Amino acid sequence: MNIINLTRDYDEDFVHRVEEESGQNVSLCYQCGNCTAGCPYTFAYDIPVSQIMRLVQAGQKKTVLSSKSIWLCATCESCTTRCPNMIDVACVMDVLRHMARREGLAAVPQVKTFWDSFLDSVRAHGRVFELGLLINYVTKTGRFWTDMDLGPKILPKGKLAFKPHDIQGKEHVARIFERFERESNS
Amino acid sequence: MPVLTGKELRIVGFLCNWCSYGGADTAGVGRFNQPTDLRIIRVPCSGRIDPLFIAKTLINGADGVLVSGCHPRDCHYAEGNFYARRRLEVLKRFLPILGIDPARFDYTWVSASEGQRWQKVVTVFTEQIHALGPATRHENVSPELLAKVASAIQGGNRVAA
Amino acid sequence: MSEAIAYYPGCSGLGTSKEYDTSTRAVCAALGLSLVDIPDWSCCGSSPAHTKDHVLSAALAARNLQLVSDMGLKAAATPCPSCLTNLRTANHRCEAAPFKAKVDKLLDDPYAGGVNAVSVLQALTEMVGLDTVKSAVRTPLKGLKVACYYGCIMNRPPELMAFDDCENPMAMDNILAAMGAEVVPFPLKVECCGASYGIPRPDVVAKLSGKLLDAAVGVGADMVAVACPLCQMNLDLRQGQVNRAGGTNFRMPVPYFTQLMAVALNIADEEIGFSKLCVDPRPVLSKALAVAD
Amino acid sequence: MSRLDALKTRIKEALPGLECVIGWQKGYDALHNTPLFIRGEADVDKLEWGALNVHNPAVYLPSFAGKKVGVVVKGCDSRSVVELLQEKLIDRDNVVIFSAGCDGVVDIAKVRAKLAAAGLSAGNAEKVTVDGKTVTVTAAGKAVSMPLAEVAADKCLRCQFPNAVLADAFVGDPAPQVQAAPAADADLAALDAMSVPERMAFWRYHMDRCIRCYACRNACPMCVCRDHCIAQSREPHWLSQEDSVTEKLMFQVVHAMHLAGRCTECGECQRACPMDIPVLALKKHLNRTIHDLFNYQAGVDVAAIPPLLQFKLEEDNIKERSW
Amino acid sequence: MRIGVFVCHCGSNIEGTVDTATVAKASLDFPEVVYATDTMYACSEPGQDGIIQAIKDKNLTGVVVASCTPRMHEPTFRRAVERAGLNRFMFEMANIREHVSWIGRDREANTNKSVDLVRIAVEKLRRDAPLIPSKFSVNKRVMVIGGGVAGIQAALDCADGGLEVVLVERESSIGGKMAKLDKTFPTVDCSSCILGPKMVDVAQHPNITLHAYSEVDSIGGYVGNFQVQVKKRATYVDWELCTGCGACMEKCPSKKNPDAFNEKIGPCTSINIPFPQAIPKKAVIDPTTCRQFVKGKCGVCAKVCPTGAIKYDMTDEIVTEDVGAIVAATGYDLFDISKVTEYGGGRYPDVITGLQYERLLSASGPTGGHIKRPSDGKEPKNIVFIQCVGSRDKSLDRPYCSGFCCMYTAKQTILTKDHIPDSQSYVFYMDIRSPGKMYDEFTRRAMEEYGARYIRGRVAMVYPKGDKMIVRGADTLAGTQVEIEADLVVLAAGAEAAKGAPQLAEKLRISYDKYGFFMESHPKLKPVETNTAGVYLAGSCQGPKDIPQSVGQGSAAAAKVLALFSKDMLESDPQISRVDIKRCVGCGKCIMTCPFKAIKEVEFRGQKKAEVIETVCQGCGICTSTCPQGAIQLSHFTDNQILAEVNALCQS
Repeated sequence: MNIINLTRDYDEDFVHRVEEESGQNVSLCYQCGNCTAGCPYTFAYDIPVSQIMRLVQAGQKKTVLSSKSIWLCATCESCTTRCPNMIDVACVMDVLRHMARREGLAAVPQVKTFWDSFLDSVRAHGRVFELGLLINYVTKTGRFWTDMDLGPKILPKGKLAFKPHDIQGKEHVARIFERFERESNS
Repeated sequence: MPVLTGKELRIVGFLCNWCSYGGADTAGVGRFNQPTDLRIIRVPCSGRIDPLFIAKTLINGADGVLVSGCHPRDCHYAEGNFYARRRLEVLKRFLPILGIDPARFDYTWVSASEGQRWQKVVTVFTEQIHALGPATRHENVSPELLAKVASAIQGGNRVAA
Repeated sequence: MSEAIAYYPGCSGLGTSKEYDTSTRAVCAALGLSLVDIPDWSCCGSSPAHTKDHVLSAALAARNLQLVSDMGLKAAATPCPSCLTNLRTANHRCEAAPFKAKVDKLLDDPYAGGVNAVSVLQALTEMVGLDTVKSAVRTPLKGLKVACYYGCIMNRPPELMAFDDCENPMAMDNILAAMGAEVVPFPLKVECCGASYGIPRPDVVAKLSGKLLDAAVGVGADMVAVACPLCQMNLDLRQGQVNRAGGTNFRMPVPYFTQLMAVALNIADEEIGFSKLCVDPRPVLSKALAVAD
Repeated sequence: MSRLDALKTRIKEALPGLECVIGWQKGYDALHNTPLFIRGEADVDKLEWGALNVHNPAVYLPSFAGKKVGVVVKGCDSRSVVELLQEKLIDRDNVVIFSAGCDGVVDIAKVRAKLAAAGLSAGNAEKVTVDGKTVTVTAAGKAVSMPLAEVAADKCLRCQFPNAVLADAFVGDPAPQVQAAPAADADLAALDAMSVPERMAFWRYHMDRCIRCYACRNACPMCVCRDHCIAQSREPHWLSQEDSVTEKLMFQVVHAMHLAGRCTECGECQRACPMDIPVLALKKHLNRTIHDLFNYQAGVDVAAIPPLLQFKLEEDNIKERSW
Repeated sequence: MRIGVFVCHCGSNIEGTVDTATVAKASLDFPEVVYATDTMYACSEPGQDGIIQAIKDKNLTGVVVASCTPRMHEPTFRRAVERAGLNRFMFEMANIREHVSWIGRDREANTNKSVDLVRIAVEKLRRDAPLIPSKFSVNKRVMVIGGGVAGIQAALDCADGGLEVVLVERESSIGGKMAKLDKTFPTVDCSSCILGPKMVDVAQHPNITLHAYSEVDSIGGYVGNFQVQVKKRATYVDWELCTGCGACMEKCPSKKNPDAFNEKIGPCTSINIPFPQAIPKKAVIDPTTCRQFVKGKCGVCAKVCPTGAIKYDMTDEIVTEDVGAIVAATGYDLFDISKVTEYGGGRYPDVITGLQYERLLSASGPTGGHIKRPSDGKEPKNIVFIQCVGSRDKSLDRPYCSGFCCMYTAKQTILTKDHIPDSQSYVFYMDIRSPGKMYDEFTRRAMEEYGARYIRGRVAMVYPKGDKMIVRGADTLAGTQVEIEADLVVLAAGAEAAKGAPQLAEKLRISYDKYGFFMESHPKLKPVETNTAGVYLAGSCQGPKDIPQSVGQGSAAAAKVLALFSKDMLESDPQISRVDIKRCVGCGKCIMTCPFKAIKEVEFRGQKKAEVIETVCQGCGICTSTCPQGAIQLSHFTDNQILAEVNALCQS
């Protein structure tokens, strides 16, 4: 295990950024563990959410932003709902993902790819084109076996469209993304 | 030397002994930092505060007046703050007709246990007074404004009689 | 009887949750709740948007809220909890002027604000009411044991969603009970099913959804009624994956609560859309109803 | 029988049991009526009734405390009597109230202006007759007629109480209510239209003229402190003798606040002011506030408790600030 | 006047951020100040001696001390100036510690502000007048409100001290929460065995009058002379006749009512004596369930009662008790566990409170001392205890630590092992709070000797699966989620203020905090006094307390009452209102607004005037701000004094 030198490795700016972007006071956390106790994803996490909170308090930016956990949080709000100190933990997790993206980190790349594919689909059509999204995801990740088993189940139901439902205002939606990129780069 | 020029404004507080003065003490015991402008006059009960004290303080040039008593129903004397609430509300609504910004006066309730609330009240109120800036006294109305209003009056304002 | 409300079906309503959309429309029409389609609505951004950026997420949602405002309506109903969360979050965050200014910068025209978003479940509860629902029943769901599963974000966090109890919600239970069904107390009503990790992490979904199906069997449910397209997909379409991963043998029908309502209201089969589900609820349903007779 | 004759009859009947009856008589010139203290039957015939009875005779009542007196009042004056009774400053058993319907009284300043417009001086007024809605003033041999509505006191234009709210002897037919009273008081509207700093300048402008004669206070029927007014006492010592706008305005604030919930807007303070300072506006403003907050109007109900001498656990209209 | 100003350093408490020497020097410029100095600790013996010496040496006639809050040391300094021969009211304080040095670090601003505060104190002092207290007699009876262990102790100590005591208890028996406990920590001795004798002493003490099943209706008067109206609720049983034989309970046909004494986990009859050791041991009928009341016919108890004590037509009765002091000992209530929906308390029968568990453990409880879970009566093997339910939780508006739950949970794990040797207890905790003699050792024993498994973390949810309760929590030390299949879940529900506590506080005219706990006069130095003279506190009504602390406070409150009653006459505070008869116009506005009826109308030379009743006036000053001509002035807070302060601030 690594020894953390708290005098040297405490990243004050990181703590402030997390607090500012999430609007949460992380020092309210007294490590009761209720978030971890309720989190359905704890089994899949590399660092349980209460320890993520602890590491944020401790200013351990690198450990936090390179964790898998922040990509596996589904924002199910169990932690936020039950926190005795009314910290919006799910929002903190969201903000950590934002920061990881900015740092170019994605410890569970296929999750990020799936989300990106989803947003690409929205950007292109104004709405999600479900089949297109899946194909895009498979192409990007090379995980061609994804949900192969489900094809025979769902295709006969006639629910999945083979063509996107483009909306008239899709240009507006695309402009939202363009402006967002411009704002984030400026 | 009293008001630190450029730093402080003259803010006068009237606090009841049992709740709010105690609340300010609690804030002190808790070392809850506050702006230094406020000067507190201790009275036994908010019901002792004749609204004319506040009017006089403001007319005589204070920049702000803050009154605080026990929460309604918690008055040490059972009813003082109920009378105070009516009288202070009437005064607050009276001030603007005299040419005094009603935001220069506020009244609230802080209990002896509410040190943090007191800190907040003082901080918010002091910031509010600083946002308004130093008060003008009737004596010191600018000649331009006086001339403007005087000519409006002489020009047939009915109130001039 | 009740005023009109804008209707936001959500992207899946055009695809994987078509039957949720058709049954919702049919049920609301039967109960006199007038749903008005939002012209040219776009995707709310769902989870992928908020995991990327909160302003982007709010802008994608706000475009739709503004469309509702343009219709002259004050509220929109959506069947999908994920859409609901995004629309409500956008509204909530836009109450802070600096945040709203950032959102407006991304939009063609600034969002006027003040459009409320509610779930179809909430609209049925508050705008139609249990009494009306009860009196409209034609075929009571007598003898049918249903576990009501609300999903993780329908009621959470309570400060934002402001509807029903966040730990033990009852709105769906009450409606299906009014329809004559026997609702069984389901302890994992708000536990997460695995959400959108079906594609990138099917193992996670298999474990979480497996737990839910196990609990539903444990409380003796004939079927699990759901209110979320993603939950439905994980529990129904992926039930095979769950069984394979956990060595189980679930065959649990997972209809939308609106489909069950539609049955009770004698709505036409094509609008109910049971055929679009993987585990067909009809055998269990007819058996239960027959026994009850 | 005219209202005046009817009043005289009733007063004559009651006079034997009374120390005095307060009313009005012809004054030092034709335009002014002045207070009359009827002590014997001979005095009764001096009584006047009509548009020149501008004074509020209620102001004299507390000085007769303990003695049984009569008072002749207009509708507005009667509210002062009610207020004095309510505050137990006079005893109901010791006061007999005579009244008749009132069609309004004149504002001498307005009459003066009308005469001036006709090239006449009010000082030369020889005769005044009021006939229904018309006032005719003869000055320097020339008669000038003017509609009462144009020279009536402002308060009469908005009068809610042309008939006494409380009377032992009300004679004649009641006077009609004022039709279509202006919604807002013009004095208040003018002040309302000003910015807060402009109002400060307004009072600075007016209070500069104050000579601290306290005529406003002395004319006020509700200023019952009399010799003990805190404006002039040392114990307590609220005001200094300094001739500053601050001190002069402070007195007006004292006066107004002491009248909060008690003032009936008889207007005597302003009428009495030799410097034409619009001091009534402060009281009107407070009355409006009291009405907004407590839905209360002074001088209409002897049994009411003034709003600042009572409270409710939950106030209906006070919304306290949250911090 | 010759005024001396003493500016206190308070060690570094004031001097650290206020230049006291400068403050003293500046004070010399104020009118009538002839002497000013700074001093290390004004309140210390040398500090007080310095003030006394200066009064004598400089012929001072008034003193200002600038130091801490007057709420702390005003009485101290008043006594000091009195020792030097001045009237104690020729003294003022400037609060430059709590209101200056402790709330900001800016030395220049603080020094400057301190000068201002001394200035207004001097201006006020210049208008002070000597005041002489008057004396009044004391009614040496005391009322204790609440018959839990704190109230019992206070009542017994007062009674043993020779005072007449009136003990008022809301329930039909005294004993409070302690009577419901099976054993007590850390000694594990039987609760009713140690409380029982004290309860009997109360019943038998010749000096104690007990009003059980009674509540305080209203309180008038003041220290030394309170009048308390006590409402004796209708019991429908004549207690003069009732022998407590229990024949009525045996025959009562309505047997399935939730038993309040057993925390509703067992049934009781409509006519009931709550427990065998009840004091008084008298029956009470619950009219909401009794068939005679609900259905209008039954009358079984009346038939079987051997003494004919049943009185269905009984009504509430008000008795008036005159007392000189009051001890409030109204205890606490438990946090409502059903508010924590995720634990299922109230929904799942096998999720219970710690106090309910005590009843399961108790031999006099509904299961006769055998631990049987409520749902199916089975003996549980795996028992999960969850700590901090309704404590240390901001989201539930209960941010405070209830203090005793850690200890009673440890005790319950030990008792569980004693009752069911093959059981396993699990305790979810956040921190173990066990400061107290033998307390921490006790919690260690629970783990080391009794094998209780302590898990550091909260529980997120409890839900049924089959006949088990699944408890899902976190082990934060291991950094994992954990699940336990429990047979019974015991929630350590936190303490909250007793129901009705704020309403009682209003009747007593004492303060209470935002949670409803009564406020002591000083958190450290006056823990059982209140800001209302003659009213004292004991036990958990002031904040959560365990048994030894409650008993200690009961004794402390009794000592305070005995000290108060050691004098035959009390001095009234002379800071009361006085009427200037020349200025009074007899309008009676002061009489109308006085909350204490302390002003009466008198005739003076044929004129109506107001007159203050000295011993009744409490010194609030509402009359002073009501009187338009300023004819009634509150001594020590006169218009002129406050105006002088205002003027000093506005002109400086």
